[in-house]
Amino acid sequence: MAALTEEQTLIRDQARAWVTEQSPVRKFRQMRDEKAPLSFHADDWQAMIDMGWTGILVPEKYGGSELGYLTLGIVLEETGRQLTASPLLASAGIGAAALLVAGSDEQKQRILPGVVDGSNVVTLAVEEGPRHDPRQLSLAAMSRDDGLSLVGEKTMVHEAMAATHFVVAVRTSGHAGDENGMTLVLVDAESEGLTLSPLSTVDSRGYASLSFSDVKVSEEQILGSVNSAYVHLEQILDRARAATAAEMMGTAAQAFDMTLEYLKTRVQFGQVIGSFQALGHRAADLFTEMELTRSCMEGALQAIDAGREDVPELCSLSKTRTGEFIHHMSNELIQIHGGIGMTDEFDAGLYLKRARPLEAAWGNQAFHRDRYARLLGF
Amino acid sequence: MAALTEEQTLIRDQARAWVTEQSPVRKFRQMRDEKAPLSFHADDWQAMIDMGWTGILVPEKYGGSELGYLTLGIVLEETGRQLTASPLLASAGIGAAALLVAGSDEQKQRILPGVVDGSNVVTLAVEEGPRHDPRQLSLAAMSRDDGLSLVGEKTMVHEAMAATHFVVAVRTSGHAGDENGMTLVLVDAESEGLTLSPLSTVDSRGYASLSFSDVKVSEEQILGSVNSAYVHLEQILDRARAATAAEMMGTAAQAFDMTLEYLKTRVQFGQVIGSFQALGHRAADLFTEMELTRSCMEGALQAIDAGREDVPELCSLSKTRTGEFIHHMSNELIQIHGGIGMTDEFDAGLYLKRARPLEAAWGNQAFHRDRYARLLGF
Amino acid sequence: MAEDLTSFRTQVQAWLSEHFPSSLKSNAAGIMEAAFSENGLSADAEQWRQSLADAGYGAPTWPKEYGGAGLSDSQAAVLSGEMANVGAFNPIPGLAGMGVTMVGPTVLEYGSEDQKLRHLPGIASGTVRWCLGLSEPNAGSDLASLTTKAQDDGDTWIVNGQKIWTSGADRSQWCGALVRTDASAKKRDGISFLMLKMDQPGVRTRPIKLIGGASPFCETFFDDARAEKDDLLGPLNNGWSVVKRLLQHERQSQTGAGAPSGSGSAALSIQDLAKKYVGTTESGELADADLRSRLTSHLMATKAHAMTGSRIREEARGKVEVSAAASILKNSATIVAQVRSELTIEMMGNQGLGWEGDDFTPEELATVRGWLSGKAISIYGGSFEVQKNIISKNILGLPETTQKG
Amino acid sequence: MAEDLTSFRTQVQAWLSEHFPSSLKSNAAGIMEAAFSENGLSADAEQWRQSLADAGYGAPTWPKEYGGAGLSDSQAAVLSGEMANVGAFNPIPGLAGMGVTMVGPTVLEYGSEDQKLRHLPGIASGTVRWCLGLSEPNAGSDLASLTTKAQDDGDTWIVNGQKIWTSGADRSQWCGALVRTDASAKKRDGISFLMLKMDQPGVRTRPIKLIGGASPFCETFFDDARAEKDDLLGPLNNGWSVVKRLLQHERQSQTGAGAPSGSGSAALSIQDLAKKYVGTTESGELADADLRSRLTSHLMATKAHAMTGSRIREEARGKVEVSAAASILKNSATIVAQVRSELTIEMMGNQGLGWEGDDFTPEELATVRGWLSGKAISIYGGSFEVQKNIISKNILGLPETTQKG
Repeated sequence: MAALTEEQTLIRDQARAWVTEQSPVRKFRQMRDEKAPLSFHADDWQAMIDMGWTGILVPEKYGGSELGYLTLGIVLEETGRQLTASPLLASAGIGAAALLVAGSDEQKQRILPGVVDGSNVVTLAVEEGPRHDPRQLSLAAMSRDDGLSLVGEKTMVHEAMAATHFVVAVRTSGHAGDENGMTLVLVDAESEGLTLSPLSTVDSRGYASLSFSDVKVSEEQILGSVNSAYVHLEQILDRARAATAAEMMGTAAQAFDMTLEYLKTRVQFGQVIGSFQALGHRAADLFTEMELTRSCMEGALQAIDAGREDVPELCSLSKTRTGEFIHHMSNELIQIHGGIGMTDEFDAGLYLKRARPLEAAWGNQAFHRDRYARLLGF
Repeated sequence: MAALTEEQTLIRDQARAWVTEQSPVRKFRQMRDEKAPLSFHADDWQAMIDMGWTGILVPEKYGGSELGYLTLGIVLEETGRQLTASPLLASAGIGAAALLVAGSDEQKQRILPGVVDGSNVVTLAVEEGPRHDPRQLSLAAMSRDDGLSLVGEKTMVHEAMAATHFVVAVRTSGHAGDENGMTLVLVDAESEGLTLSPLSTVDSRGYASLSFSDVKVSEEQILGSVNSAYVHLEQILDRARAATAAEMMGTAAQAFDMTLEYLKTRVQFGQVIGSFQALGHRAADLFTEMELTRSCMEGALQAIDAGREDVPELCSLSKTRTGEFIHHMSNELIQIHGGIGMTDEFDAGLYLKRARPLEAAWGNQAFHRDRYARLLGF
Repeated sequence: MAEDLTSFRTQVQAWLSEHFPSSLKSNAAGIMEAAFSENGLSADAEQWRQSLADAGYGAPTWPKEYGGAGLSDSQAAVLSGEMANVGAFNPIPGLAGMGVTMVGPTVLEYGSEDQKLRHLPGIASGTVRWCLGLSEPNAGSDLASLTTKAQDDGDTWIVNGQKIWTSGADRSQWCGALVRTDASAKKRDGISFLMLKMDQPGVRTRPIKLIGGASPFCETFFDDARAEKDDLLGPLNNGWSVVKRLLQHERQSQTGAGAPSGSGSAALSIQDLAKKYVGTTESGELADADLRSRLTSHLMATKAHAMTGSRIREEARGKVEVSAAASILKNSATIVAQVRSELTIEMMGNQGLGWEGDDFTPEELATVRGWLSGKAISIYGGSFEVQKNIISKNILGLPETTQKG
Repeated sequence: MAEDLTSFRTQVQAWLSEHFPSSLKSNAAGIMEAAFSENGLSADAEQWRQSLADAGYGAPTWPKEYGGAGLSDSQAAVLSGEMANVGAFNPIPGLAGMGVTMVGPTVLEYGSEDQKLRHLPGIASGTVRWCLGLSEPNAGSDLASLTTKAQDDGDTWIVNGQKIWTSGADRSQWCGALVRTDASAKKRDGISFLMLKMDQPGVRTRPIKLIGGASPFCETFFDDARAEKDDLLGPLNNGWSVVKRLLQHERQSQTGAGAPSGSGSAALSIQDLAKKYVGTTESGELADADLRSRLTSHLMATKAHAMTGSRIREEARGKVEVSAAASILKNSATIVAQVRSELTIEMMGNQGLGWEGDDFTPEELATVRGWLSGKAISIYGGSFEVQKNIISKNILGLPETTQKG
C-alpha cells in the first residue's frame, strides 16, 4: 500500500468498515437474486454520496473535495473487495473524469455539482463492437442547424440504466479506424430517439446497449472541439483504466484473502492444505504477483494526480498487470477451493464472474501490451 | 515411444548401448577441452558409419537401407542423450535429405553412396543473418557460360569443417525476401574462392561461416531447377527440423533423467529433495510436457515417412514443442541441481549450452508458432 | 474371425431394420431430453428401449444371463457402427445413470451371483437408474476420510451421514455408497461399498446449483436409511479396493479433450471463430498478434494431446493393462479444455460476457456457461493436484510425501 | 540539520580536490582490474586508497576508532554523491572482499571490543581481504546441516572440513567460517562463527570453474587448520544467529534487478537491441510479433519490480526494520534478470550463441556469459524455492511443512 496521508488513511478505514458492515458481498448476491432493475441498492448509493465519495475527483468550486485519483482508488479497492454495486466507478470516477478532461467551465458547473450530490449520474459510452477499440467509432453525428443529430449504437455502457447523462464518443467526420473526426457529446438520458436495452451479463452488473435514432444534440452539449476528441478520449480512457484497475485490485485481493484463509483452515489428508508445499508455493507466487501489481496500480493513479507525462504507459501497465493478476487469482480461487468453489451458494464464483468483464473493460491485457509496446516505440 | 518395428527396436537398443558405452557425454567433454578441430572424434564417426547409420535415409540403390526418418530419429535421440558429436545429423540426415528432395538421379548416384560410406560429408548452408529466415537470401549467383558464379556469405553452417560438399541456397534472381529466384547448388568444399572460418559457439559444436568469392559452379551442380528452389528448400528444412527435434528430444530427455535421479538421491533438510511436493509437482509437469512433446516429435517423422500432406504443420509443431521443452527442461536441470549444476565439471551446463543453439536451429519457437498459424490460415 | 463379424454384421442390420423406429433417427438429444422431462420417453422410444433390452444390446458386452448380449469387443464395435449408420442411438446407458458405465462393471467384478442377478438386468434394460455416493463435504480429494457410517442392526444396515456431488441422485432408484463400517480401523480400512434404495424415508436429496447454473449434482442425506444385508458389494471393510476400481473407470472416461464447449458439429474452429470476432490484417493474420501467439500455442497443445492419445493407443494395442500415461492425459485434457474456454471468451470480447437474453447468440451464452462449468474438470475425477501427485509418485517413483488434492 | 550537511559537503569537496588524483577519474573498472592483476594498484590508486583510509572514508559509517569516519547515513550519502560528482570511486569495499559489506557489520554487532580493534581497521583500510566459509557440498540451502568442525585443543581451535562457494578465498587473508563446535547438539545449535587466517598450512583453496567460465568461487579445504581462541565471533554454539544476520545483509544486496548483463552505460535498451537484431515492420513494430509480446511482458515486469522497490522504500521511510516484502523482491529481481538474459540471446539469434572469437561482438559474448552465470541468481543467497518457503511461512503464515531449498 502506498504511503498514505492521514486523510487517505481515514477514508480507507471508513470505506473498509462501511463495505464490510453495510454492503458485504452477500448484499451483492441478494441484489443479483432479486434481479434489481438498477443492479445496485439505492441505499448503498446514497450512503456513498453521503460519505462524500462522489466528490473525490471534483474540484471544490464544483462541490467536490478534489482529493484525487489515488484517493478514489483507495475507495474503489474497498468496494471491489465486496463487489459492492453502485455507479461510483462509472459516474463519480469515469463520468466525472470525462467532464474534467474535456468539459468547459460552464459544462462542469452545469453537471458536476449534480454528480457530487447524486442527482446526476454520468457515464461513458464508447464501445461499439465486441472488443475495445476507441478508433473504431462509427456512430454518426450529422450537422444540424443548432448542433448534431446522432444515429447508431453503443454497447456495454456501464450503469446506463441509472444514468442521467451519457458522454458519447461520436464520429463527426472520417471513417471507423481514423483518429481524426471524433467528437465527444453529452447526451441527456431522456433524449428523444434514445433507447436503452439492459444487458444480462455474467457479472450481474448494470450495463446496457444504447440505440440512437436521430438524437438531437445542441452545441452546448459538445465537450471540447468538434473532430478532434481523440486526445481527450484517450485521456479519459486512461483514467477509466486506472480507476478500474483499483477496483480490480480490491476484487483480486479479496480473492487472495479468501484463498489464504481456506488454505489455513481446510483439512485434507489430516493436515490443513496450506501445509502442502506445492500449495504454499502457489500462494507465495500469488502474493508476489499481488504486491508487484499493487505497485503498478497505485503508481498509475499517482501519476495522474501528479500530471506526469508517462500516464499512458502507466495506465496500460496497470490495466495489464491487474488483468493478469485477477485472471490468475480468480482461477486459483476456484481451483484451490475445489468442489465447494464450484457451487453457486459459495462466493468464489461471483469473483470469477466479475473478473473477466473487468479484464475486458477499456482494453484487455493483449490490447494494453500492444499499446505499451507502441508507447515505448517498438 | 512410438510402436516400433522389430528392426527399429534393435537399432534403438544398439544405439543406446553404443552411445552409453563408447561415446558418453564425457567423451564430448574431452573433445571440447581438447578443442578438437573437427569438433568430433573420427573413431566415433567411423563407428556410426560401420553401424550403418549414415545410410538410414538413403535408398538401397544408392547404398543405403532406406529405413526412413523415424528410424533416423531413434538414433539421433540416443546420440542427443550423450551429446555425441559427429556429422550424423548434418550429413546423413539433412545433407542426404537435401539430395533426396532436390537432386536428380545422376546427382544422387554421384553423391549418396559416399554419404553412406562416409567419404562424402554433405551439409546445408542456408543462414545469412542472425535469425533463421529462408526467404532472406542474398548470396548472389551470377550466370556464367557454363554455370554460376557465387559471391556472398553463409553462416552457422553445421559441421562445415568436415564437409566435402555444401548444399547452398543462392539467389539467382529477385531480392532478399522474395520466395522466387532461389536456386540450390552443390558446392565442392575444395572450390576455389571458398573460405571457411570456424565459429566458437557456446555448445562446442562444429559450425563455420563460409565466404564465397567468385566460386564457380557448373550446371551439373545445380539441384533442381533454377529460380524455383523455395519449395524444395522448405521440404529440406522441414526434414532438418524434424530430425533436429529428435536429437533435441534425446538431449532433453537425458536432462530429465539426470534431474529425476538427482531428486531421488540428493538429501536436504533430512529428506531426499524429490519428496518435497513442490519439486514433485514440477517433475510431474516436466514429465507431462516430455510425453506430449515426444508424440509431436515422432508424429512429424512418421508423417514424412508416410508422405503425408501435413508435414509442414507437423514439423513446425515438433520444432516448437521440442524447443519449448528443452528450454524449460534445461533451465530446470540447472535450478534443481542448485550450486553443483553451475559448475563446469558437472554435466548440466553442457546440456544447457546445447539447448539454445538447437532451439535457434532452422527457426526457433516463435518462428514456428508464426509459421504454424499461417499454415492453419490465421 | 473376419467371417464371424461379417455374419454378425448382417444379423445386426436385419435386427435394426426390424426394430429401430425411423421416427427416432438421429435424435439422440431429443430422446434424452424427453426421458428426463415430465413426459418421459415417447412411445416409439420406449418400444426401442425395450427392443434393445430384449436383445441385450443396452449393455451388449455383459453376459446374457445378466441382461447383456455376451458380445465380444469387436462385435460390440460392429453393433455401434451399424447403429450409427442408421442414425440409431442407445439410450440405456443414459437412462441407467451411473449403472452401465460405473456400477455394472464393478458388480460384474465384485458381486455375488445373487447380486448380479438382482441388479444387472435392471441396469441393462435402462429401467433402474443408479447414482454413486462417494464424496462428502469433508472428504473430497481425501476420499478415505469419509464419515457416513453403516451399522449392522442384525437384519439391515442403518446408514447415517451426508454425501455430496451425487450426480443424478434426485432421479435415481438406487445408490452405490461408500460407507464406514468399522470406525476403529485405519482410514482406508473399515470402509465398505453398500447398495441401497433411494426411495425410502431415510434418504433425502437436494440439487446443487453451480456457478454455471443448474447441475446434475445433489447433496444426499442419509438419516437412518436402510440397506439390505446382502447388498454389501465386495468384502466387508474392504470397499477401498472397489472404489479404486470405480475411479479408474471414471478417469478413463475423462482423458479426451472433449468437444469445444457450446459448439455443435457445425461450429467454427476456434481459429475461424477468432477471425470472426477479432478480424484479420491485410495479409490474413489475426489482427490481435498477442492473442494469435497464445491461440497457436493452444492449438499446438491440442494437437500434442491428440497425438499422445493416438500414440498411447498404438503402444497399448493388444495389451490389456491401462497405460501408465493415462494420468498425463487427464491433466493435459484439462488444460486443453480450460484454455480453449478462456481463449474463446477472450476473443468474443463483450459478446463473451453474457449470462442470458437475446443480446447474445446461443453459442456465445453456451461458451460462457461452458467456461464456468469447465472449471470443474480440474477438480473432479482426480484433481489437477492429485494427478500430479500420482505422476510424481506412481510413475516417476519419487518418494511419498504429504499429499494434497 | 540541512546546515550541517551543507558544511559537511563543502568539507568533502575540499578534501576531494586535495586528495583525489585526477588520473583515476571515472575509472572504477580499471582500478579494480589492476588491483586483482599481478601488478596490484597503481601508485596513484594506492595513494588514493591510503587517503580514503586515513579519512575513514573506506567504510565511512563505521566508528572512527575502528577505521571509519563515524558518518551518519545522510553524511555518507553526501560523501558518495560528491565522489560521484568528481568521478571518484571507493575501491576499499572491493579490496576487502566480504569485509566491508558482510563481515564488518557483523563484527560491529557481535564482536568484542578486542575483536573490533583487531579486525575492523584492516577491512576499513582495504588492506585485509576477507572471504566467508558458509556452504558445504552437502549443506547448500540446508546450511544448518554443515559438518566442518572446530575442536578446542586448549590453545587454539583445530578446524577440519570443506567449504564450497567461498568467493575470493584464493585471494583472501582471512575467512569467517561457520563451524560445528558441538556435534551432539541439534542441527542449528552447536554451530559457531570462527575467524581464521587463510595463509597457513592447514588451508587449501581450489578455484571453481563455472558454466559461464572462470569464477570468483573456490572450494576451501581445512585440514587441521588453526584459529585463535579469541577469534570466535558471538557466543559459542550460537553461530546460527550470526549467520542469519549475515544472510540478511546478503539478501538485501540482491533485491535490485541489476544492470543488463554485458551492457555498459552506453548499451542500448533491450527494445532497441531487439529492433537492431530483429528489425521492424513498416509501422515500426518489432518484426517478430511473438517476441514483441513476451518482450513487453518482460518490460512490464521490470517496471513493476522497480515500482515495488520505490513503493517499499517510501513505505519504510523512517522505519528501521527491513520490510517484509524484501523476500518478494529477491525472486522478482531474479525473474527480471534471468528473463532479460533469455530474451536477449533469443533476439540475437545466431549472434547470441557465441563463446569466444571475433565473429561475435564483445557485447554479444558478454550476453552469453551473463546468461549462463545469471542462472546462479536463483540458486545463491536464498534459492528461488527457499524464498517461496519464506514467503509462504513467514509472510503468509501458512503452517510449516517439509521445506526444500
